[in-house]
Amino acid sequence: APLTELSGDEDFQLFLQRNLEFTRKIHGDVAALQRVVCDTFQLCKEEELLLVRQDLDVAQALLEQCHKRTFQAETCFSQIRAGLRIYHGSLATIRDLLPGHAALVETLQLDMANLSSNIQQQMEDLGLATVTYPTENQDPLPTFSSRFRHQVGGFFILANFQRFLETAYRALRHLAN
Amino acid sequence: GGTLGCASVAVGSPIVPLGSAVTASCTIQRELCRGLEQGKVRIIWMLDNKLVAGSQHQGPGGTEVSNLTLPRFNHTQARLWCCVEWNGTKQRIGMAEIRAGYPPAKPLNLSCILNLSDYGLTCRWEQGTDSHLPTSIVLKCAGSRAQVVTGCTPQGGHSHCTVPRRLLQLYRQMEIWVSATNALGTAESEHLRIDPMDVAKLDPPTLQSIQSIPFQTDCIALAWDVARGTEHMELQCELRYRAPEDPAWVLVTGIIGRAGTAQRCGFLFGTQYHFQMRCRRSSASALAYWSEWSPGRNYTTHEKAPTG
Amino acid sequence: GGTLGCASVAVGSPIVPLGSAVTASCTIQRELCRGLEQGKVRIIWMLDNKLVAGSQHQGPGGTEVSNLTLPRFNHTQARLWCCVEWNGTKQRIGMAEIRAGYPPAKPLNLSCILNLSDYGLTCRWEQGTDSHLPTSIVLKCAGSRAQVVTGCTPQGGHSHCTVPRRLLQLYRQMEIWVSATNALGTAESEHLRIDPMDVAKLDPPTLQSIQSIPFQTDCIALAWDVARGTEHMELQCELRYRAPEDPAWVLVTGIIGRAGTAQRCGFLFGTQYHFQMRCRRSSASALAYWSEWSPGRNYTTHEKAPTG
Repeated sequence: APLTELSGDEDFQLFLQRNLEFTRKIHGDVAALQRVVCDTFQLCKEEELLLVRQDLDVAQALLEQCHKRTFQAETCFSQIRAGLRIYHGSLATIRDLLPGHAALVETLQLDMANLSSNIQQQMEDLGLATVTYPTENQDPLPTFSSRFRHQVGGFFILANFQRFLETAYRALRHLAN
Repeated sequence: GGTLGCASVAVGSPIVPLGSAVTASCTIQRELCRGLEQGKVRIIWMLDNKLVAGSQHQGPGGTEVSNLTLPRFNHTQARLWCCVEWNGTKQRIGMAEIRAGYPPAKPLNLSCILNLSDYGLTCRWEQGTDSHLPTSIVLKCAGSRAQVVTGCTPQGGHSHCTVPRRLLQLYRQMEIWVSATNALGTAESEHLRIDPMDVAKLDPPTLQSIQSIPFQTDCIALAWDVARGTEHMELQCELRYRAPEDPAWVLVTGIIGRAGTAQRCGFLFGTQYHFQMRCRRSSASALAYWSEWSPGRNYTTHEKAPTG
Repeated sequence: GGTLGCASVAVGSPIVPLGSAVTASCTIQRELCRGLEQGKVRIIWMLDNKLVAGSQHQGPGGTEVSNLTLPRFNHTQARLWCCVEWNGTKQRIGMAEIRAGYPPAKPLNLSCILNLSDYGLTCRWEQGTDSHLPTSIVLKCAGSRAQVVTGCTPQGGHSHCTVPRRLLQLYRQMEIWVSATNALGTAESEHLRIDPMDVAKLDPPTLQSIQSIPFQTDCIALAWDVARGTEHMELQCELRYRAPEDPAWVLVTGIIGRAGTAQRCGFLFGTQYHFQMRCRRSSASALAYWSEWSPGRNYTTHEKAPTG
């Protein structure tokens, strides 16, 4: 049954309630990292870094099938998992930038991996096809030509990831009654 | 069994149920025993330091064999010595260690708490009667598809251990149980099927401010904040208050929401009240733990407003 | 400095003495800056979040260059931002981190103790004023011919560390000093020239028994033992005693020898005395440490013997 008809299914609702809270937790931890980047590097306002961003290739995962107009639950779930994987990899850039906060970054990566496998298991429970990603992330890390660009790159990885989480959160809430 | 080359001791099993029978045999190949070649060989058995009687006979190839049966072995640990007389002395020439005990008892009353400061899951259980045998006890933790089984091992004989965050699946049902194994068997506790978040132990909320609502002086407005690290959770909170001389608390349940305010009326005028609050996750699980009651706050309501 | 490809910030030196001048330049290659191709480029400087004025001119190859001089840089750490105006917003396009401080202060009052339980040499010193700069501090230890320099590194900003046994030369003079280095220079403490054994800290001796010598009841014999692990050492010990009500101790110095007995006369009759003892290596070095005083022992002398 297409996901949207499952709004009455108790297990599915429990899955949604749990992972709505999980997404809020991850969103809160990313906000904490953004505060650290602001305090540490004085990089706080996105509008002051638009010129620099044009020159940086920073990870950005799009969730076309999670937006209201083009909402398609099954694809949206797969896009969320794919995005979580991309940002899981690029968080290594943040860990290099903020060695003093490696624990917070590692907890964030653990939560992202858990959220992704929670979604995967729910999709499998619903008989949907899923992708199993290798545990180790082989994608090469972006390199930056200066500390400043490395710091700005980190700033935008977190900013993009926050927008990604907010979109994913709205999609899950749309499915929950 | 311990072999000397010239003598070998064999036992049915080195570990037996307590009180069961133990059989052993000591075989001496005279030609391999320097000094025992001539004369009669008399085999003597000792259980630790107590003589016990065996039955000796000639075995194949000129060996001397003595069989021993202990009908009810009730030591938890003992050494069975095979000895011979030699130059007027008793020579210990073979030995077997025997342990006895019980299969492990079923671990009972398994319960777990998720500590929100490090997201470690600490589980406790009751071990049951001692099996007297080396017993390996492990807490096991599996995702519901049980692909990967992780967990933790209690240290120093304790009946609790903590599963670190990286071995947990949050916001999803896991299966948790205790497994105890020794030479005589294995026992498993009940299996808990819980989402670790359902057993999260929250820090208490903090009562920020308490004020009378001006025009209805018998009502107060109370502002409270949730504990750090729980801002993202759906919480269910309770408020209790009483005047110092009241024996019983008034309990206000079902306060929902993440942080906020609550209003309450029916207070006496010019009276000091003591307020406390606690919260828990409003998850479906009946296992959810209440936080401790928050540190108390006192508030004295207005004197009665002059009428007319 | 931070380069955008389109903008690069260069500073004279990223680390300068506190209060000295700082010069910087920001160079913008317009053709490499998407969005800056048209219109006038106005370069703005910010020191952390405070605007500072630079002087802008056209540089070679159509570049825009702004130079900045800060006559007295009195921040220990700051960020120098090169910004431009773009679509009505201030864009940060380059950055340089500047630190300022002092060369390291000379470490003072270096002293070391050899712990006889693990033969580790623990040295302490005073760090002196903070240089405000990342400073690497290392204790250095060299054999007298200074072929191999070993030592240890203090952890977590402490002013002490321990050289492990395997890096020490015992019973021979070593040279020990502290070296502090940062971007602005290096400072060294006085060099101690000691044999680690000279600064051994002994455990106190133990008073085994105290008895009156029968015929001269105003004398006592005292048996004592040296601390374990010091039996092979030439020791110099001291005894002190006093009656409870006495304010001052009587001190007996120069007790030589490894273990043994000491005799002492002139005690009052029927009086309780409190005895303690301590020892040190009788090495020539003035640095040798006394052990702590041993746990006290009380002894009450005989009543006066009936005369005649």
